[in-house]
Amino acid sequence: MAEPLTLAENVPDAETATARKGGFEVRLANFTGPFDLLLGLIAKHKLDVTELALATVTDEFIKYIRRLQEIGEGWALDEASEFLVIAATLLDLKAARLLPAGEVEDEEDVALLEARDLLFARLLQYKAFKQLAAHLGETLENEARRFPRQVALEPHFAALLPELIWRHSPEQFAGIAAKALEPKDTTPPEVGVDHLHGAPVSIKEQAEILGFRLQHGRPLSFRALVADAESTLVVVVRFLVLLEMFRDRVVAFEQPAPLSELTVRWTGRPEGWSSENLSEEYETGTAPEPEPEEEQ
Amino acid sequence: MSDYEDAVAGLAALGERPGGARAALEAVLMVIDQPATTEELAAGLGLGTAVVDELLAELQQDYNGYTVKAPGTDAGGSPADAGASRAPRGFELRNVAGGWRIYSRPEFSDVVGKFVLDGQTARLTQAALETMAVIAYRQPVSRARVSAIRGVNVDSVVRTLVQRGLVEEAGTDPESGALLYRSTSYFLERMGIASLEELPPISPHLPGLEGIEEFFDAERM
Amino acid sequence: MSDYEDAVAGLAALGERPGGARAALEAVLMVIDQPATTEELAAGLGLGTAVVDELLAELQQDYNGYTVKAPGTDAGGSPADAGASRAPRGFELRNVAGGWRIYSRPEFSDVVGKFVLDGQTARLTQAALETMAVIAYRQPVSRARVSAIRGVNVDSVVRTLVQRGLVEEAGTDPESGALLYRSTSYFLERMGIASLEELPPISPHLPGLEGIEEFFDAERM
Repeated sequence: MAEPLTLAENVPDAETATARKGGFEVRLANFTGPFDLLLGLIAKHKLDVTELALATVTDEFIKYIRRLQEIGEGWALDEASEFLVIAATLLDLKAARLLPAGEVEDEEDVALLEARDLLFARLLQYKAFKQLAAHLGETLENEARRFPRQVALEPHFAALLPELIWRHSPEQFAGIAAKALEPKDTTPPEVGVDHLHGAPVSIKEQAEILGFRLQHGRPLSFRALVADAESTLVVVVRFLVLLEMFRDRVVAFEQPAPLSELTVRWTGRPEGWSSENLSEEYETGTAPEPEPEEEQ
Repeated sequence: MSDYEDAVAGLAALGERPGGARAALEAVLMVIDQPATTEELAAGLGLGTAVVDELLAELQQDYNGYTVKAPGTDAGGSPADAGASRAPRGFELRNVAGGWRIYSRPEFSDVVGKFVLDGQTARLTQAALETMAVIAYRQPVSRARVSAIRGVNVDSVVRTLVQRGLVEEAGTDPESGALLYRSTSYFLERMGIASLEELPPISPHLPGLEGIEEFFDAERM
Repeated sequence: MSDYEDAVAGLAALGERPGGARAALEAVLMVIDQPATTEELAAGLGLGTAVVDELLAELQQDYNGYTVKAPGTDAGGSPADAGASRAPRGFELRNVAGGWRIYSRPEFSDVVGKFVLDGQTARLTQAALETMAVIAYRQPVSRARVSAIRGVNVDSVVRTLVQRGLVEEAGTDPESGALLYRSTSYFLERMGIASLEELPPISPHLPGLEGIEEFFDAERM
């Protein structure tokens, strides 16, 4: 079985990425997507899946993505869409990171820890497929050394084939050709977002909505804050926003008992906080124009 | 020869020809240009599938250098060479994609490669291999699901795999309406395996992920 | 291997492989589509023509049921089976018009013919027709290119078209080395036109076709 973590050697150092543009494409060719890179980074730091190391990996990944961005010309459309996927993954990561380590009495905490486990499960799953891909590659290569006998029919058998019936006029034949040569996929190349499972939701936008409501009103229950959410995704994003705000110490949570109503209270000074200084990793990383996740 | 009497007549006639039924099977194997199932071969020869299976196994051993019962004799091998091991032939008979086919022996790939321009296929990229692996193990599967597992958009890679004939469309998901994909029999051919069951099991590669599948399904990834 | 040292090295290496030079020759003969001359075979194997001629004669006899010197040994046959006569194989090695090729044995031509003709139709399938159209309008063109345009693997369909005499090989692409195909004069005959120029033009109703081709080329994996 191939050890996929040798990939770590191939992980580009974010520092040198800007220094030498020449090697840029070569390094890009060394990984086949964010999960690949993430796996490599994790291997490089020899995790132990600890909060601290997770943060290192997350930061390094974001740093790497930013460097790529600064280089500029490397941002092809598919890479941009890859980034959208990894941004969603990092949201999961970040959500898990925001939790105080070790305190798992609370059921929601447990749920969040499971979310983190889920992310690692996804990475492990990807790692499994990577190993299987290596197996496929080896097998295909070995098999390519065998050549099947697929010779033309011996002339005396070919002569036995029924006389071909050909009833197409040149015009009809041209029609078939025109249809066959027609581009199959008429949709113009664009960033695929269907794998994002639902309409993109902007963290920043949701943060503005929540910030406005909390700063200009009394404490609100989480239920009330998501009452107008048009989809589950919006609920999830608003929850993440609240976690962010909690980290920035501008909100406080009150929950009298597990699973009871969660009340959110504004504790920060209005001028000291804006949606601009929030979760910049998520928002600034999506430089390609137009920013797809900003579109509603 | 669907008719019983025809079949019997065919069988009798084959036995009288030089090399018998075994040589007849060999003759047919010489002209097929894609794997032929035991059933197809049996129907073409007017023989039962059990007989053909036995003959195929004999030929396979014979080509690999193990002397089996002498061709043309119905009972037992000739004492002279029964059981004697010889050098293998330059070709082999294999069961791939559910069918039988003659291949040149891999030891001579360099030599044969000089003569066979055609059929040489470019190697798959890492991205294509990973996508192929996910489709092979999760089929039928949508592109969105493959994307979720690989963490990247796989649209163009899947298109390439379809063009290469390794992957094909397999209807739509009844719930989401998404196009589903599966591996083709050409994929099995290229892998040199008879069926998907011969792929190595995925479980040893997934440490402690029991129940994770339900998670992913629930998440509709 | 045009170089003498290479040839010698090749010879030595072949001898070390299972079945030796004879099996190597067999491997080549089993999969080549077009008959090959002794010279071509000798050059490909890195052997002298005299050696190849001798090996060819041995194989020919072997397939016909005469035991010759045991494969894999350089000198003399094993005493056990030298000279013993066995049943012939279902195939034979023939020299037709100066080229060597393995054919099914004529004694089984009825069985083989039935097998080959089973399921053959007088009409081209839609897939074959579309592939023919792409080749006719884009010739000379590789199968990979046709696959890219049609979005499916066209290998077996192209083989059918070649078999039907509608399409033929037209050299190799200087860049990729891929085999190129073109339509035949038989195709013109069946279309009832004197030359390809008489094919109705189709480009007017195909906006942006050039773009799509670049797209596929850029994607080549």
